[in-house]
Amino acid sequence: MQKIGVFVCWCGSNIAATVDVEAVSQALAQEPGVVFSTNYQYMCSQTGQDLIRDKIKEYGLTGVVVCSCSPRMHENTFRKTCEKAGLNPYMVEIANIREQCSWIHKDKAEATEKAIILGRAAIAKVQLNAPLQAGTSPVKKRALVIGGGIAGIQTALDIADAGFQVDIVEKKPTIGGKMTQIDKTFPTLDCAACILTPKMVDCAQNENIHIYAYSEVEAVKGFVGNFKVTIRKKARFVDTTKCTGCGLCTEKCPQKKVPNEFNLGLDNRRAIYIPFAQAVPKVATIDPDYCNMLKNGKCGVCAKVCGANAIDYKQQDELIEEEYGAIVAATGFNPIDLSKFNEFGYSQSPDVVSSLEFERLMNAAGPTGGTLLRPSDGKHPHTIVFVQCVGSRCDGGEKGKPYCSKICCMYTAKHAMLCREKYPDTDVYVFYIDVRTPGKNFDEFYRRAVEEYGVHYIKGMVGKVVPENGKLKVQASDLLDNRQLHIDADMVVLAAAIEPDKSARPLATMLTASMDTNDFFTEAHPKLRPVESPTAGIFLSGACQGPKDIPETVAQAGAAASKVIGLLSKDHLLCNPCTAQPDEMMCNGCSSCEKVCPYGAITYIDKEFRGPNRTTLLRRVAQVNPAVCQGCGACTVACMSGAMDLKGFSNRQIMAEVDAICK
Amino acid sequence: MQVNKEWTPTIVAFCCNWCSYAGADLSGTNRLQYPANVKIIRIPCSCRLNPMFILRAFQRGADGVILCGCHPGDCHYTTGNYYARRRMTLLFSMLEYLGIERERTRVEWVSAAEGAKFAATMNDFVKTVTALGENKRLEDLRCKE
Amino acid sequence: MLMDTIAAISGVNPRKCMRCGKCSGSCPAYDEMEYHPHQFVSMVESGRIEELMASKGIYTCLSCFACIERCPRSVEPARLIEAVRLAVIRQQGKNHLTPEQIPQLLDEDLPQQAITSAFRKYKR
Amino acid sequence: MQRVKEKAIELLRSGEVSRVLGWKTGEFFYDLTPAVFESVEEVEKGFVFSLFSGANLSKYLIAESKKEGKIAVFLKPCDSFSFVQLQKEHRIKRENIYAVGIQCDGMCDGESLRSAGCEGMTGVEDGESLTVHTLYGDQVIEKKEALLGKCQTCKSKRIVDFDELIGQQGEDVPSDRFAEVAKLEAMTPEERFAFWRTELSRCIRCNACRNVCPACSCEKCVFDNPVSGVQNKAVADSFEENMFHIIRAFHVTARCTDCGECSRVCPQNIPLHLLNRKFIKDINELYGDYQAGADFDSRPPLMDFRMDDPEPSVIYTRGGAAK
Repeated sequence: MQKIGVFVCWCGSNIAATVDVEAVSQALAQEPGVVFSTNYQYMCSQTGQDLIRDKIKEYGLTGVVVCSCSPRMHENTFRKTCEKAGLNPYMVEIANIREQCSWIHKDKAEATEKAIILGRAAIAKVQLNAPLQAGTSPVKKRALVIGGGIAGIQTALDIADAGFQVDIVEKKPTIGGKMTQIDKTFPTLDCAACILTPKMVDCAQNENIHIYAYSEVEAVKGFVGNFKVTIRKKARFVDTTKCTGCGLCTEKCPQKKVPNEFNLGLDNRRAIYIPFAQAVPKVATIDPDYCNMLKNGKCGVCAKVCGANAIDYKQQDELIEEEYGAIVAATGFNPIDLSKFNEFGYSQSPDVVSSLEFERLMNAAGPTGGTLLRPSDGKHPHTIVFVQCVGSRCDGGEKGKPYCSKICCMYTAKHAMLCREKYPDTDVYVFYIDVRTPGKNFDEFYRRAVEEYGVHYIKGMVGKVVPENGKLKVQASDLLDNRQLHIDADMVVLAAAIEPDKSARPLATMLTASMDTNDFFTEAHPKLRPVESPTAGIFLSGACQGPKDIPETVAQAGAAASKVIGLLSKDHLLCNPCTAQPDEMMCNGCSSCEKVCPYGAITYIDKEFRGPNRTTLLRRVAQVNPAVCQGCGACTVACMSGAMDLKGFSNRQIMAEVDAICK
Repeated sequence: MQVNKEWTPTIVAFCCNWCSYAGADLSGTNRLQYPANVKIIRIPCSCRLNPMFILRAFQRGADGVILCGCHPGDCHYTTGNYYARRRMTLLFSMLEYLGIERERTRVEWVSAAEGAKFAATMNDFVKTVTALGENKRLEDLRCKE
Repeated sequence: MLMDTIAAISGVNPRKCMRCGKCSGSCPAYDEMEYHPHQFVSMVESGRIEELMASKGIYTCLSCFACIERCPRSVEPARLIEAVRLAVIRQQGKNHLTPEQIPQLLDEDLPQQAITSAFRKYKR
Repeated sequence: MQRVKEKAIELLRSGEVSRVLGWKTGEFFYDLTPAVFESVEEVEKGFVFSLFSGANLSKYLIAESKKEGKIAVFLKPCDSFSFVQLQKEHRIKRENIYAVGIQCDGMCDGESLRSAGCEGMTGVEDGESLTVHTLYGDQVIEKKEALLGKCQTCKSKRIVDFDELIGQQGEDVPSDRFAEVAKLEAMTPEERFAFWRTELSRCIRCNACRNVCPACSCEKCVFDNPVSGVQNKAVADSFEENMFHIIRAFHVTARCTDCGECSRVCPQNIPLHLLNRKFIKDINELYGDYQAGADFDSRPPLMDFRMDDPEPSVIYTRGGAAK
């Protein structure tokens, strides 16, 4: 039997004016198990807390009920008070007689009666409370960043800067991501490579950062503080420790007809290649799909020319196991496939390009050396039509994405402005639905494109693009002029919607991190926890969480890093003690609980039990990892045998409250 | 039992800790009245509500049981209320099928900001249950003095 | 009331329109029209349906369905135009054309598109 | 029918299995009960597969498949759904089981024959209609009249999982199994309440429904567990009759394959399957068609959700739940 103390708070007149606190403390003194009951003006004051502490010692109380304001207000205060007096903090229950009683009722008799009932329910619950210990789990002081774009780079740099080890896993042969393909950045028009490549070099040189380029995450096990990750390091067929990145092999390789993905297939590369001059790590990679030596054993030119003897045609994929305390998803985005938008003629004419392809055509390191030339005939375009919102803001999955891709308005303004600046003889049209420019200096930038550079912004949409006699016949609407336009364009640039990288969905499954219907990672709270996944220890950086421009990505990357640093700076994690706990004797091993657990906290093991007649029985039983369980209780209801129960909110405790209230 | 006292129903309200319990607190902070026969039990999430608790409440003399949780999509535990929604829908449908008045059970989504909605919900629920009268079809006579 | 009728016949919701103008950009009969496809949607949405019903312009739509194909918001103006036409017919209480009459009306010069449209329209 | 027994002997003789789960005669020939046979002799002596082999054997595999050696089991189409559902719930060790699927045209019920006026039965011959031999001569009964309740609304002739098949693989068949539920739904709440009071008040808590149900196979039932808060072994009043059956039905929701065993074994003839079918009907209507045990990888509806699931208030407005 518990020895329970009841402490009724007046809260000045907040409670005492409508609830007869004396009557409440007297009535509750009669309850079974109650050995002491009193009331006081302000229980949360120092004197009030001292009172509780003294009585715990004086009466040897094993449970405390405080009838006061909402537990959301002072539950922690009173738990700490009791802990100081040597009582387990989870032996405290609060009866909410202010917010849910005195403040909502006027009739004193009624409110007093209700306060007594609420007190009784709390007492009934305390009777069944058990001391709970918040467990701890150690933290592996190493972070994993998945994705080596600007988001991953910034996150890794910030974590490394705080003195923690961090690994970057990047599936491409080099880190850098989409930003390496971009020419200039809005709204300042500074060169993307100029601001990004120093960061890439920093990553390579930072001794706290290890880059697994050309690698992918294969499996993730464990939980916050203790993830075990398997990384597949794909075979490059080049010994990265020997390769000096001289690039001789990439000049001598006879296989010249490989579409160059860095330039989005606008030109070709060799079968052995370094994606671009500033690649990090700067080592060559052999493309096994095109290499003659790997395909039919006939060539070997690269091995002959390599002075460092780095070529290794027998290299195999390598599996690396590593432990991490925190994982950051920074898997980024891709433009959507435009081939289904037949009306714009993307598949019919090489002169209809996506905005990212346009970036490459404008870039000094691109296929045209920075001179804007039409892909079809290499001539200068004189009329360029930009179409915004291609595949964004669509209704229904078939046609495109329901969301606004956010970055297109600004980069289209940038493209239009750069065109007019470099080639003042071009006519530039931008067809828009809305121009969205919320951001520092964004609207000013867009206005400059219109006012200073004379870009024709037309409110309306292109209906169709038909290639005809070397021109692109553009038919569009001008909604403000209420007319239909027919433009003979030389180039059409489509601002394709962006979508999360395809690798994000399988990764989310491995991480048990939730995703929305568009495959963007979900944040733990849309306002207050925007860089954390609901799954503890998983953080989000960059466009994998939603469309973002570079400054926002960098800001989020820094925020994610600071959350990781906060986690890694702890030696141990204190776990919520109100977690689910299965009774193994009753567990059916049916996996129902596992299916509803949002955190992947439940696993199964085959365990030996004593059977009848001195036999042993192997049974499949559930195990809850208390470091991962957040205590929602979904599993307790999914469990039909009642084997799964929630500490602190057990079936018996809740039923005891029900009984006390319904009596 | 007092003789002259008008009968009022006993209502048990299960509120999730993160949204609805906070919403109930807010209706208190704003001094929004609702009848004293509503008693709130705090559970971590709407998905913690076991159908057995509801039946137990009816057994012990409750006249109405209401579950309040975060709005779908806003669950603190991301998915709890989606499971609760299916469970309660099916359970209530079953009670209805057994001929137990469906108005005695209800689910309402109340966010931490919806103090007014909480009070209005409780007022309406008490009114509905009062009109139904005492719970006769799902009671345990031994539990009534 | 009229708006409900149009919604029921067309099965589309004009409120989903985000005024992108792709319908008017796609329309091959744009210059023949009194009201252009995007205006049509906005007029239905704002309840100016009588004006549309009174306009001869509603018959200039070829029912080529380019706007249906391309509308990113599933508003599909041609369905609304069709619905308004039907509303006119229902109001007058009789059909201008029965499917049986169509074969007699076919002649060599009739554009293929019109024939296809007629079949699409009356197949149900 | 003889092929089934032959198969049992063949499997034991070849050493493919060490035990066979089948049926044996009880007090009367129409009163078959599940049994485990450990030798050819035992099979030859006691194994029966007849028109009365209605019992679903899958549940016994929970214990039997964990024992040493392989066991053969005979599964009718409806039994195979339970068999798969139990595998989905990791309750049986598939590698210890040799499953023989047997096609079925419906099983008969001795009780039905008796109430059709057959006294002193000595045997039954299958055919277009049944020829019942009795001490007083032969009687001819339409097979339809003698079918078990669950067979009258057969939902599938498909054997979901098996190692070997006797007879043809079948397909899902159209069934009006929800008609009775719909009839109840169309009643007023008062009528429904009266109906269920009449039925459930007969419950004697013999736990036959629980013991036979393949879904009711908990290591320890909540009703037997003193810490569950709902422990109760005998019904004392109307509440507890309701409580037990509501909770039991809820616990098997979306796991019940509608094998109909609960109603078959109820000594008080309470139509318990109508509770389970109500849940199945609701799930089909609200969350899309779902058949427990029909496959290995679908997610049970109660362990799943859609963002746009109907709100619980749907039951106030839905057709069928007429006031």
